[in-house]
Amino acid sequence: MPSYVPHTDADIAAMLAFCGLSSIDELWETIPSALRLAGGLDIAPGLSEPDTLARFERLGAANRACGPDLVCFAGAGAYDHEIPSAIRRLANRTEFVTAYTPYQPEVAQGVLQALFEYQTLVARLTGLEVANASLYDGASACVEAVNLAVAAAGRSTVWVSRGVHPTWRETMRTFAAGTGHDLVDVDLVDGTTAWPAGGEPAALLVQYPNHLGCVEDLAAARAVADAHGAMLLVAVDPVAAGMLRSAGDFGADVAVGEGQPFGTPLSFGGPYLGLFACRLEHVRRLPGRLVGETVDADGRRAYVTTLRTREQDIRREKASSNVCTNQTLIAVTCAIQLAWLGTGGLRELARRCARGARYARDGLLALDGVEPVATAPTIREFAVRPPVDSATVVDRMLEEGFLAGVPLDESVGAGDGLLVAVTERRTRDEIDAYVAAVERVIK
Amino acid sequence: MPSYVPHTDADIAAMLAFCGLSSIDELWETIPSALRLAGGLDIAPGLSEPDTLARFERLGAANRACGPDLVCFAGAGAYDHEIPSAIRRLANRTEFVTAYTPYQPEVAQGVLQALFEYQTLVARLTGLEVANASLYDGASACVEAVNLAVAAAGRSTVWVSRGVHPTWRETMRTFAAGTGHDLVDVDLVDGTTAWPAGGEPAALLVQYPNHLGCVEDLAAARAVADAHGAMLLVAVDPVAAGMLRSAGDFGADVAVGEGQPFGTPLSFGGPYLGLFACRLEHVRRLPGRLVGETVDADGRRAYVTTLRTREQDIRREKASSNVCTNQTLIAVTCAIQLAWLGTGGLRELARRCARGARYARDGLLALDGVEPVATAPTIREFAVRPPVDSATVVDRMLEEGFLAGVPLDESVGAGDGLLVAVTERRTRDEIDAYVAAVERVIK
Amino acid sequence: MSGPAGGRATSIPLMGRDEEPTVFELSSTGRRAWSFRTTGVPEWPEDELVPAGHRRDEPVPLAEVSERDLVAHFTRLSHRQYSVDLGAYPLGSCTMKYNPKLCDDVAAMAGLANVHPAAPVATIQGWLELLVELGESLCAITGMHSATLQPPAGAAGELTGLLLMRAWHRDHGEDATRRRVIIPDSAHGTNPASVTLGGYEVTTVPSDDRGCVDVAALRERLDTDVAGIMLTNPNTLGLFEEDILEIARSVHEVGGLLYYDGANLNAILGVTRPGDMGFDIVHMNLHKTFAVPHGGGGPGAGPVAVSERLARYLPGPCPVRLADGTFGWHAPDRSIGRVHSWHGNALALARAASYIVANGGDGLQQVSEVAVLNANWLRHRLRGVYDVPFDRPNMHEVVFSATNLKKARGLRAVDVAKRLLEEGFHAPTVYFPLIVDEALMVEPTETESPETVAALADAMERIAQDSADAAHDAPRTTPVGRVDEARAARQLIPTFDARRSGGAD
Amino acid sequence: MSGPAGGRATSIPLMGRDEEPTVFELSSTGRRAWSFRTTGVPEWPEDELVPAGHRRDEPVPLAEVSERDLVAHFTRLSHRQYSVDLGAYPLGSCTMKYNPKLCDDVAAMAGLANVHPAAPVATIQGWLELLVELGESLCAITGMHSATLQPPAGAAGELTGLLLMRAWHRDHGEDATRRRVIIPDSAHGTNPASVTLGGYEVTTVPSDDRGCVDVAALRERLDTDVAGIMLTNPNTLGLFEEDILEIARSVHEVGGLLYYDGANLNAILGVTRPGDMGFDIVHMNLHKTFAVPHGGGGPGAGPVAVSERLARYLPGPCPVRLADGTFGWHAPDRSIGRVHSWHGNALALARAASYIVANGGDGLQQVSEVAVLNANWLRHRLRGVYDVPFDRPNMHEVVFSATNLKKARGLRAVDVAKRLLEEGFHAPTVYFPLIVDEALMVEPTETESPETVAALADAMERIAQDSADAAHDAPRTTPVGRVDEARAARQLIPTFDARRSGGAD
Ligand SMILES: Cc1ncc(COP(=O)(O)O)c(C=O)c1O
Ligand SMILES: Cc1ncc(COP(=O)(O)O)c(C=O)c1O
Repeated sequence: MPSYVPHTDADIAAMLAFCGLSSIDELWETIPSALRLAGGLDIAPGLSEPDTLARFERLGAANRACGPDLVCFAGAGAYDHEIPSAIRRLANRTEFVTAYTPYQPEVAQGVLQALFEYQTLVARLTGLEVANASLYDGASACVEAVNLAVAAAGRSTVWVSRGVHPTWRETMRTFAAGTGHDLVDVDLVDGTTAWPAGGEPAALLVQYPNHLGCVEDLAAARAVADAHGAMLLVAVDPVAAGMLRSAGDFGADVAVGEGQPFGTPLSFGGPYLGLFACRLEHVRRLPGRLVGETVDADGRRAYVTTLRTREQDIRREKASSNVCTNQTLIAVTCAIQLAWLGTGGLRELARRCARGARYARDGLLALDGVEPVATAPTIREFAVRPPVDSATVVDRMLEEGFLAGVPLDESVGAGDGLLVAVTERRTRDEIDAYVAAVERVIK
Repeated sequence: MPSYVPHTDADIAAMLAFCGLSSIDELWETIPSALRLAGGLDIAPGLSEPDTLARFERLGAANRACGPDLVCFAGAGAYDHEIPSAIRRLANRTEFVTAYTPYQPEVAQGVLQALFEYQTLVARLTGLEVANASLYDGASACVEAVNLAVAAAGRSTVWVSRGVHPTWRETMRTFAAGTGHDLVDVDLVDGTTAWPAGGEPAALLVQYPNHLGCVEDLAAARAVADAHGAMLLVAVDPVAAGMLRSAGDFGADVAVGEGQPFGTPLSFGGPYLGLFACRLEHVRRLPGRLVGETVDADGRRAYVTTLRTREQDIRREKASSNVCTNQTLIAVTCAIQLAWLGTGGLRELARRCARGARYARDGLLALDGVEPVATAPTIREFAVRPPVDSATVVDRMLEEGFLAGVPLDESVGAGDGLLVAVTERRTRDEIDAYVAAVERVIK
Repeated sequence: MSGPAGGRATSIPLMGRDEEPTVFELSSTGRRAWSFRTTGVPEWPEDELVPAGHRRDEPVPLAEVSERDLVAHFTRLSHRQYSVDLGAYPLGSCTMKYNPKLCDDVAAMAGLANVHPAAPVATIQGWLELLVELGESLCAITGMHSATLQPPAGAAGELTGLLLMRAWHRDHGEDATRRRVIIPDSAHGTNPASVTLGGYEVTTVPSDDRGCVDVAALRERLDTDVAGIMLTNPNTLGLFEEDILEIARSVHEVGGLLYYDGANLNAILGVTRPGDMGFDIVHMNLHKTFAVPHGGGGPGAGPVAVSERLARYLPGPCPVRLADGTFGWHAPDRSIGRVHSWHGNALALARAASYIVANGGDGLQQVSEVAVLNANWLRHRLRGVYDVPFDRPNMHEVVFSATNLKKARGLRAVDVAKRLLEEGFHAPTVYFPLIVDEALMVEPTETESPETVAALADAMERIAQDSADAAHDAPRTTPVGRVDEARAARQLIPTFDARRSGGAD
Repeated sequence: MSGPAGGRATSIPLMGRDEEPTVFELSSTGRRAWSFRTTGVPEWPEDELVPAGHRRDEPVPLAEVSERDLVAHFTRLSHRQYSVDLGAYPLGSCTMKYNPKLCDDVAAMAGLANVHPAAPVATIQGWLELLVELGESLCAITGMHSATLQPPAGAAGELTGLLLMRAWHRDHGEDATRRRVIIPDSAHGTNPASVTLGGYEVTTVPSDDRGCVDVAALRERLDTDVAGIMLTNPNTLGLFEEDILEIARSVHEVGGLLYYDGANLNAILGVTRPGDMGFDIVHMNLHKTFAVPHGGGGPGAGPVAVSERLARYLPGPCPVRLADGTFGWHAPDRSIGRVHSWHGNALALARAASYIVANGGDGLQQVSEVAVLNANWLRHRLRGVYDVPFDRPNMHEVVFSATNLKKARGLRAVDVAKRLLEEGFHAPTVYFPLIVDEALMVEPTETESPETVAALADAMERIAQDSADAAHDAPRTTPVGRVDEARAARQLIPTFDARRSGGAD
């Protein structure tokens, strides 16, 4: 086995002697003997590095990863986008990877400035004034948005569109067991949210485009929110944002989202990145870390985590959130990828996804028996209802070499359906082959 | 296509204007118009990065790379050793990869110190006092060793054992067409060099262990050299060196070798690493760069390329060699890997290779009709004579999933044979399967 | 034993002490780095792709840079960043150990990285096996029954644990009556914050003069309205709670549950187990003990392991080993529900799994032995130089105090920290735990050699003899000098755009 | 156009200006980083594995460090190293351009990297195709007939070219009579060194007052004992040899061959071709023009392309396209023989191949256009500040001289170089070409933005106004201050062991 402990036996003996001890066992004198584990851990002895790598290679081979042999048309919040060589290499720089939270800004300007740039990019993407330095994922960003809204409004009911990603809604519900917030599901009608008339919500949460891929009418949502004096919380798809008017533009108070599409592989679902932006007036309720610009003793520009009094290590039980370790490295990756895309590239990315999705959708809907789940306009993801149930379609499509999509969750309330995402990586040939394969498997 | 040129049209226009030019074409005014290439290069337009990567992935897939599907028993100067994760990552650090030759030592201490450590490690490995900062490969190291010896001795005949790697010998012969050196082939007898009695060689060049894997008697070679007042040049296998008395210990004047085994993949033969070490008395004839320790203006330890007056940029036609760009990054990689192996690891590596080779050799020689090519002791590589010709064996073994070895080159003068190398990566199961497969294919 | 500069980051200014411009300042209209593959997908006019009222007029203004400038910018930023790979990082409570590079390779394996989280079970057998085995190893290490790997960080694990507590009490008809959760005054800030989010009230229990939970004071606070207690053991002073069995008994007696904050697990691998101490719920920070690199503040992973009686409440779906030897998902019957969009920080989990496999049971035990030895050595070495508020056998970290220096010469913990930066070390954690004045919480970890630990001690000793004036100007050799934190909060500039508009607030 | 700090390495001292110990000083007996796979191969006593007289008694004393210390050491060393990815590197003649990261991925592909060089042809079809296409592209770029990819660097290419020249003359019965090779006085040092190794004598031809070959002087030196001439074009002054057709005619007239040193090829991609100029033999530095990173001094690659009549002399084996569409090896009938252990620096060749494919013919032409534009802009910008010995339209680089500053204030080229290091730029090439006093040879390359080139010019202008005293102390912000080169040579310490023994010589 490899040893990551540098100490030789001689080192250990010398250090023990310095401490006045004669054996390692004496280090444990404050541990009641009843608690001393006899015989060590019930875990196999260590493996050499090559043996360890071989074992995980074997585990990897026991998966069917997306790639030429399993072409990915699945999305639902986890997308198969291109990751350029430059981004991977920069984001893997060991100074970023093995740094800690920037508690000492004088030696952490690298991470701090990257986060400052990340915050700026997310703010621009969402059309809002301030963004935090990351949350765990899309789900946690929704949870925190609701917490912020409830705290700001002093009311605890939040209307949540069924068009919000099902696992995000489930996660919100899990955490609502602690906060006691009252989350009210709001149904979709033909693909977009049909807000109720009465009630006193603190906020409305809507996804844009929503889980069915449909573009929600944010102007209408804002109007409903205004009618109730409620806040508008929008979960945005940051890729579609390249062509859509921003959440901020429609008057959203908070925008959240999943940042995985920018530089992070599918990763079996994590680590991903919770995007969180809001209007400046809410900054003192912002969850998580915030980086601000300042100066050093000589007046040079410098960055530091700021408004720390919101945070748990200072505010403790009164903190705006309990988040401590967040997803910094994924945020840095996102910043690098967004800078790589730049103004023109993001738009081009969105267009390419949208064109691919349109082409695939037209192809699928031309098949006998395939119906749209909703007729509202979609951008880069869409749901169709095949004549056989969609889980079966997905299973059969595996043999055809495709990850065909994600079957719709019941909780969306749209019936059975297959959610299909098309990214800029999908070629016309792949889409044609995909449609042809779907035709075969639904026969 | 991607553009690695940052300039926008506006940038170009502004810069042209500053230069008083109105078009790019005017930049070429000093080029006779007869020489201006009309219609651009006859090379296809650029591809996007993903398209480019896909194209090279396809080329890679058109090879059968060594790995689980083609288990490597080939060596002959190119070995399939383990490359630890840490080494790959360190050697790929962009500061090392994208640096130039350390012309400005104040901002090149990283590369300079790494080379200083490399020189020290190579000197220790060979048992000599000084090593240069790298040559191109094993072949070029041999060429330079001969050049050094001839210059030092003032005689131009060099005895070259046929146990020296055939392509190295061919390369020496190619360059001898320029220098006019007289290279005399010396035959092997039962696997080791049989030095002639007469003649006036400037030097003897012998490989240790030699191309057949046999351990040459260096004491005898030194005695022969002494009898002629000649220098002893030894091409060492740096892995076997982990168990063998060093070339320096036997009185070699120069040791050369191929450094690929330390951290460099098979790479289809390059970039590899020419090791070159010699006795201090020859340092002013040393080819290539040499790093030395010195101090900076404040007396702090610092490193710099030194004895530069040997080099071509200063000495021009009188330089000890024409080498300029060398293999620095591979030398740095070698240093990192040697430090990773360390004192104990190198010995363990050598042992493991030797054990595997012994086990494989015993297995092969137990097969009907397989004979040893020579009976002299071998360490980590050996040659056997199969009952069918060895090129056929290699071809048939491909279907069995093995790169069986390298057929002996005629110029070795040992007849047909299969040269087999076993590294520390080969498991007992692989060796057993290999031997069983050989048994099948020679039937 | 003191070697030359062991473990110190001796890296230095390549260049002048200049500012690095933001990517926005490097931007120039029309430049680009991006390129996409050729797909052959037909064109569509944009207005057919986006409904009219939702189409943006202008593209999102991001930045426009060449790949060359992008690479240089972020490479230069990386040179303004301290990291474990540059030197020692003795941040107490954070376990900034060396992360073996082998784990990077595992996280990069295509067979793991390119798997969609919603892919059918037949295509993810390798992942499920990996997760099941990791869960089993974590249970073996903590002495618990089963685990969820979903929580993406320690704090998320805490909140998950509190919701498990809640679910338990609810199923026992006590949701309304059990309102309080007890935490020691030395606790990490996430503990009280999580308690609040779990819907509970915080009751603080003081530490006694040994630095441990004051058991008498605890008993006073225990009643049937207590849902549970959250403890770290060793605690944030680096001390083992010697009365832990007594504490467990008392809490259990009133029907409360015991929560173990596993941030300090690096001290006890193979030595003792929270399960044996009586804990019901345990979270682990895989980014501390199990070598997931911190990434500048994340991602981490905060799995939660529980005793058998709580297993049915775990978040679902859980990866499980099926009777036929394959793997699948299982939703516990009384599950509190998901706590993550998918299955947790999977690639971070894979890193930890490979770290555990490579070290093995024997290697992990050695980890704790040496982590504790290093920290005790340091206490012996620096006692007399710094105050040691609790000068008794410590575990993997040791809390010093600069009160003596403050009294003598006005040298505060923060000054020591900033001077250490100059000396080539990251600073320890300062002013935490809150119950120690001028706290300097040092955790060398097991991956630092004796030479490095000695060099750190030498530096801390030198600094303790410094003049307060010299320290006030520190650090002077870092990419920027002492940073004005107050101004950042006073004149908030959270984005480059706010900067241009002169700062918000 | 001058933006904020474009392209400057603003990275700064993380830590004090300390020395980094050598790995030998970090070493401690018994430590280790290594681990090997479990193979199950039986044990053998060492004395059965090694013949008695050859067995070492003691293992080779290398270094004994933990993986953690190994990683920290080399990571810290990397922070003491300037590189393209940190900032501009305007080293004339070296073409230190940005190397696209995509090429790194290509070089790391398992299908390319894990191929044994002696593997049978059936298993290396991808490699052969890659090499054949690269050779074809290089011929298209240079206007030549066929190429060898074996030479591992430019100098190796030069020597290969000279041996080709030799083989040609030998086959024409003139091996004994053609003794001389002509090179200009501005030539790079490898040219004369290679000429000697090729068995020829160097005849130097002076430059005229335009900075080009003095054609009259050349004619005087031409005779039937001339084997050939070696030229760069643009030459090392960055100037196009306007009389090249005339030169070619004259050399060919006496039966000599023309050798093109391709170090400056970055200036003429898609604009003009050595083959069209009359050259017979061309080497290319793929590590200059085709973005193979320099690796701190190598590896590079120095393919040689030749006109049809010389093709049969190329080193073998050559990768070739066979009639059936597959690929194989071919030995030219009059081959000079191998010049490399295997097939050249293959992975470097793969990088260059991918760079050419990604850029395409159109992209490569743009490379030269902008490389030349940047260099001309710089000449216009700095004329008047520095002497411009040949102030006429230049190609991809421009040679300034500090003679004016030296006269005025004692400021030498080396001072300018060291001051530039402080300013966050790598220094230009200094004191080369030899024919220019106090030469500063600047090659911005096409990958530096206008802002970066402007910032470089600004810095050079500031420096030109500096006091000589300030410059004498430069550089002050670098990992070490000005290095004592003379002492290194005087008191030679080429290894750590020599250091311990107090230095050799
Ligand atoms: C004692 C303690 N508890 C909990 C946490 C929170 O863990 P995380 O940062 O992973 O959310 C930390 C992290 O710093 C800690 O030190
Ligand atoms: C003009 C010129 N010729 C030849 C060479 C030699 O090339 P290499 O360093 O690749 O051997 C160089 C390299 O610096 C050069 O600039």
